[in-house]
Amino acid sequence: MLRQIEGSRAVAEAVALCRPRVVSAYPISPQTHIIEGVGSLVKSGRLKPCEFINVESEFAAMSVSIGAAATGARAYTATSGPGLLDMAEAVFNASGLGLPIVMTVANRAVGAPINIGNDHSDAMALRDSGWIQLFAETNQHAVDLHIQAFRLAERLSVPVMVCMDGFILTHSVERVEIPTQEQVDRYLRPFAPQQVLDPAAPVSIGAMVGPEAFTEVRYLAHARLLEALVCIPELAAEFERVVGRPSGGLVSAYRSEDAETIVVALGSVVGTVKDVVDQMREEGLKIGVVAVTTFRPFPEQALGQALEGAHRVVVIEKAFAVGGRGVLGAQVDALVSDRGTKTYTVVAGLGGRSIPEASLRRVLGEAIRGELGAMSFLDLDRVVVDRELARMAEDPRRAPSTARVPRDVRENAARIV
Amino acid sequence: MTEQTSSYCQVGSFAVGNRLVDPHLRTVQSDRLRPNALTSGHRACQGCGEALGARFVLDAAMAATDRQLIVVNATGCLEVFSTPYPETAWQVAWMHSLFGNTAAVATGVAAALKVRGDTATRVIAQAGDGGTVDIGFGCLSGMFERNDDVLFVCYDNQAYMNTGVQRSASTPAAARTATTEARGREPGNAFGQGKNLPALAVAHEIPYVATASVAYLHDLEAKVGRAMELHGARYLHVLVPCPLGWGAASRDTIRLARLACETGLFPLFEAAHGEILSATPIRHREPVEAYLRPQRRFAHLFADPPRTDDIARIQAIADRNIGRFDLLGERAGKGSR
Amino acid sequence: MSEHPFAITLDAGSSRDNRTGSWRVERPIYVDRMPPCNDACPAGENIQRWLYHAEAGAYEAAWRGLVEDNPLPAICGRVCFHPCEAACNRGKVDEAVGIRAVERFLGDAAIAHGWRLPERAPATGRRVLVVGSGPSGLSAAYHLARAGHEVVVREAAPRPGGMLRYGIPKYRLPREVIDAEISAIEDLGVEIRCDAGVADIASAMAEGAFDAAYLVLGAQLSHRVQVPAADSARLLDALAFLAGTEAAEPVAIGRRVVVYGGGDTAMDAARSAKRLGATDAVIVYRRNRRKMPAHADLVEEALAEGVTVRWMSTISRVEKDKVLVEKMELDSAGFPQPTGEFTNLDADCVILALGQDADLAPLAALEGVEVRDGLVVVDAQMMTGHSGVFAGGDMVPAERTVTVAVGHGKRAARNIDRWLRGETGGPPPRHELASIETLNTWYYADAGRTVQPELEAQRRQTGFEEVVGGLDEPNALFEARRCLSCGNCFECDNCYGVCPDNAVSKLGPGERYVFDYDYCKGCGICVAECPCGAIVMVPELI
Amino acid sequence: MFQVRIHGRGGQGVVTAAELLAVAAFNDGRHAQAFPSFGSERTGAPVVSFCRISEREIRTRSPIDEPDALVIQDATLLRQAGLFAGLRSHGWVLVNTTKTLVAIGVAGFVAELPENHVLGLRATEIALQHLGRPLPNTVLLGGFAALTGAVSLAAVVTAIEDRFSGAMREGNVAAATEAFNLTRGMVGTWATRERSAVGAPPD
Repeated sequence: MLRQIEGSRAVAEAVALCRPRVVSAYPISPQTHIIEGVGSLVKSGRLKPCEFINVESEFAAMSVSIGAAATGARAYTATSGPGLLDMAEAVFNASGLGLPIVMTVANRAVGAPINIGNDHSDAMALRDSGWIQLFAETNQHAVDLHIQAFRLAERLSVPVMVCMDGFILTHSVERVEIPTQEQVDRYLRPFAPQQVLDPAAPVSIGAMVGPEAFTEVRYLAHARLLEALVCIPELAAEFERVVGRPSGGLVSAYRSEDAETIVVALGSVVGTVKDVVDQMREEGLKIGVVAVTTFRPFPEQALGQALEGAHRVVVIEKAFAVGGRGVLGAQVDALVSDRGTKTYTVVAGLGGRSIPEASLRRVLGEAIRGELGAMSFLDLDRVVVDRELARMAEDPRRAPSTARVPRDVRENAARIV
Repeated sequence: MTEQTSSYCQVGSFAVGNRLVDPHLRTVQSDRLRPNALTSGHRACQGCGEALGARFVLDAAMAATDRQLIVVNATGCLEVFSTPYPETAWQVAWMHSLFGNTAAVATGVAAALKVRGDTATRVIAQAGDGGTVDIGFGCLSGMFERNDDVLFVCYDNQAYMNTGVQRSASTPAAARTATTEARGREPGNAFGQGKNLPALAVAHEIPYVATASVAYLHDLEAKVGRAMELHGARYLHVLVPCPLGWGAASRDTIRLARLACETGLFPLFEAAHGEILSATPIRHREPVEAYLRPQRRFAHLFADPPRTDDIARIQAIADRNIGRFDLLGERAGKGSR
Repeated sequence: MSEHPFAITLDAGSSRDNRTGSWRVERPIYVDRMPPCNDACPAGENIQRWLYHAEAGAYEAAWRGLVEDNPLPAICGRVCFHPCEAACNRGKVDEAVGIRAVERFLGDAAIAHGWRLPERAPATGRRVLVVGSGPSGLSAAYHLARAGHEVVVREAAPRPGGMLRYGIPKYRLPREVIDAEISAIEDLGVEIRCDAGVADIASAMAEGAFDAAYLVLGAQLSHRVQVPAADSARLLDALAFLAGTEAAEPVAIGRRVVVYGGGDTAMDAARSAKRLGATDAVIVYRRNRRKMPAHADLVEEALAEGVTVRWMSTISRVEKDKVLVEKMELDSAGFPQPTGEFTNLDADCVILALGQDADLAPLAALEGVEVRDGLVVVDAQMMTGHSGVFAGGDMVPAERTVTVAVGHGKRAARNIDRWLRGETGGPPPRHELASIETLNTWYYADAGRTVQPELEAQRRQTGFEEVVGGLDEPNALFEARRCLSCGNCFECDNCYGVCPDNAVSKLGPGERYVFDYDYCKGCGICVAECPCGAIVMVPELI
Repeated sequence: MFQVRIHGRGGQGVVTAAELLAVAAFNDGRHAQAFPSFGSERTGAPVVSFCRISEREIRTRSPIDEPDALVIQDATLLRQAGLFAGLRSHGWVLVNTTKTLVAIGVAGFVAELPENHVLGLRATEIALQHLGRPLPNTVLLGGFAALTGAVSLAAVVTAIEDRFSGAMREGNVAAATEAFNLTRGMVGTWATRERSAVGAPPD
């Protein structure tokens, strides 16, 4: 059914269609509307049977999901930013135990300073947690990805994180086609766990594994995640057959076939970039965009193919490795640099900072003209930064031993911007 | 000659079993076919109180539930010594997730059972004192507050034994640990308020709270049995001496557990919905010194010169418990034997 | 191979592949220690073992265990001075187990139910003469008969029983009890000839073609003590007096009776005198109560019946109706010394109870028999210096009690049997004692000793009715269950329950337990928590 | 693409207004995208919400810096600096007020916009009349429909009907309808007036 609906609410509806049996809920902006929505559907009786549990922390939320999934129940929860980090230990645990939990991450910045706005620092912090990470471009995409996520998780016995930009998607009211229960039921069968706590056939789940087998366990987890690179396109194709809409997959390309310049990005910014691409195409520039839908496992082959022929790749990232480089950018660079493709990382949209089309056009123009640094920060307020760097340099508490360091920092900052 | 039964029997109430006691009055542990939820081959230290406590509790729970039981275990000694790949000592459906999330995982298990209408299978969460009173307390308190259908069992050996005997919030005053060394002006653990988890559990007004000891098996099994008759959040706090951490002979595990109770330092009681129901009276009262002296973690109290002031303070703690719980039956009047 | 995810999920109970027994440097082993009751029993009864049956209400089995060693439980259950109870570890916990009372209960039950003593072994064709039908003779005759030997008991008195019948008053030992247990022995095929004293052992053996003899002639000659007495003074010998109470016409003793002596016989005499109408029965004894040789419970009962005692006193002279008593005092060595202080005591009659001697005349013709201090010397096998002639009871150096006599009879019988079979060597070595330190007494439920009913005081003044009653069944069962089973497993399941490694297997009722050394880590908790001290740690062999 | 910025105070249903506008546009068969200002403002604080309406799929997530229309739910917000920032030269402004635009001091700014693109509407009064509560958002939506023609009244009514139930539904529908009619009347009237005559209609 086509509806004009808030993203969070749409995701709640989609999750409910997937018939989760245990949902744990802990409020955190900007995720809260999702679990409110699921809770409402449980309370109203539309989603049943379902145990909706108001827990005391995100750590507990993931832990409840772990217990439920290990007992054979389809389990779901949602979180954002600091919440994801609060549950980090349990996030690793869920994947280590091979429990097919689905979690929405309404992406949010991670402080300090505390900030409830959107960026991808949360998901990036846990990119190596062993979960599949899918990034939604639109709310329609988010709905579709959630339905596919349950299927994918249970097929591989791996947990799946569906990342959607906090506020930008979660709080946007826009057009979403919500599949019917019949469609979802056809696509997603009842959960048949690969391992389960059963008094009739007792096993011990969660053994301690020492150095003699830990590498093997890790290797097998890696292999299972790589299997997802095969599964995801298959399940997306099946989804299209059942629901009648192409959605999901590993990467999604837009006007990139003949593009000399290709933008690579995660999540909702891709929509803005598409508009910018259209504008620049009208100006005669050969530019396209590739959205990375599946970030973990990293779709090296699919992305590599999508970027073939590009002279330059500009990675728009809503997170970066502080003191290092862009997370996605580094991976893209590793993928294409040996083809002679130049890569640029543009850090943008941190902590809810808007990504105006004009700024994107400007930075892409700089890239095309070869004026862009390898790593830059979109709309960085240079005045503020320079003033602060200068103050640091003159700070007598720092001066004696680090007199050079502030200058280095300043030079470095100047180079990367 | 007609045989008559005598309710009195040598050791009927205190030893594990006795051929003279009616079978239904014998402990689960005395049963030749007991479940052995934790079986042989585990890697616990010689004389491990926690291994004993876990088998006592889970066997009793399995007996009470017709073996329809799922157990969630926190990280800690119990987990490490029972499930080192490739072998597990558990013969019950068992799961380990993390150190601090045991209660929440158990909540998830209980929810999964409830949602599929499985009312027969019951859930136990178990942890050491660290996984209960410290890192696990947030999740535990949440589980209590929601009244989730889980029995949480704390096997309290009064320190972080798995990591090499560091202080926990359950470590008693004056006890030496790796992080409360027996040196300086106040050797050993500080005399603080301690974190009285049973009392905190009572404050949650959950359906059932009890303390138990590996030295009082009948009492322990009865408490597990009562806990399993009830639904909702329940809490059992079991004292399990650790020969390693306490610096005691491996053979003295049960003796020390007994002395902890007989001195009044570890009162055995039951509570329901926020009210203390009863306490197990002390049979043969002992001074705290009898309990402290065999443990090297308290050796500095008996050095030359002895720290009589500290011993007196510990005695005062015991006396306070005895008064608070009427452990000598002075208020209730002595029960008939 | 597991079907579950590799290394994450493991198959239940797979740890049994890990044999933790290799951690062990010491191993527990089950032992049977000597319970102090058994150790102290002069009759060598396996008290703990028969109590074990009694605890379960298996009274006949308990009685059968009892008569393995002692065919006179109803008798000993009344008159034994129960050194077992003095030794009983429970005495250090609360009060000793009332072993004698349970023994009596079992003995009486056997009489009431007509339980028969065990069958004899096939006949050996050997003949043994037993001289004397007191407790020792009866005991020996019983054990010898069970071993298959032909036994003839010769008794000088008109009825069998010796001192049981002629030395112990009826109120302590009813005669029907004596008769019942003797006839049970006779039923086994033992021939008891009464009024058949033996004047010369050697010729009696030769005449009867006996292969061996057990002499238990007793000590029936009153000890001769010089007490100055007027001609008119009325002096009686205690043994004769007690024997006389069996007669239809008891001897006249008057109203004021003084008994001189401090042994059990003195007590019996004084109490019998009371029953025969004496208003005053005064015991004169030269030392204090603590030093008195009479057994404490007899003293208690005597005092309870109104018998009075002049402690630290000797009789200097006996007149027609009074005695002159001198006050004594103990010297630094604890011996009584005269003080020169005298008082008079009214007395119609004085009964002398100053001990008895053995009449060894029948042994005179036996070569090699050594006599020392008026007693026959025997070796460790109870054999006299004359080969094949054994002796016991009051005529050999030992404590003169019924139970000691019974024990002599058993030991002698077993040694005679061994001698007849040409076997050498003694009994197996005794187990280590189960001292209180080896027990974990915390486990035993608190339970005070049951009290046997006693005849009311009035009726104890007027007749020879039995004073102390037996326990009823519930009380006997209760008392039996007070046994700590020192040093012997009683299947309390503690070792099975307290093992952190499940390394104890329970074999089922009566079968006890075995250690599973594949998994036992040697922590020793089973040893520490065994209530009865039936497990010990021993070093692992290298 | 028609872009709207709605100003109000926390608790006045500013976000709901944008959502209802988007739903109404959807009901008219258009694409729409409503989103709030992403902050953690509390009750009473000035808040902003946005709505895009388009004939084609809306892909951009960039901020609305140059709105085509402003809805000002509380005239006291007019004191706020930058309230009219980025408003396009052909833009519309709908203000909740009982006073004249002159009285509330925006006459000068309004003069630069096309005729009949600025309107003061006594939305709170109408809301009180129909709902008994001072919630001006649906009233202003009705006015907005009449003022700009960006959405139809029918679509607004349907959006309201989907959102509310019971008395609130009827009240909001009635309030929005009254505002629509009132506005249409005024816009129609003003279309023939002098620019200086722009103001609140006479009672």
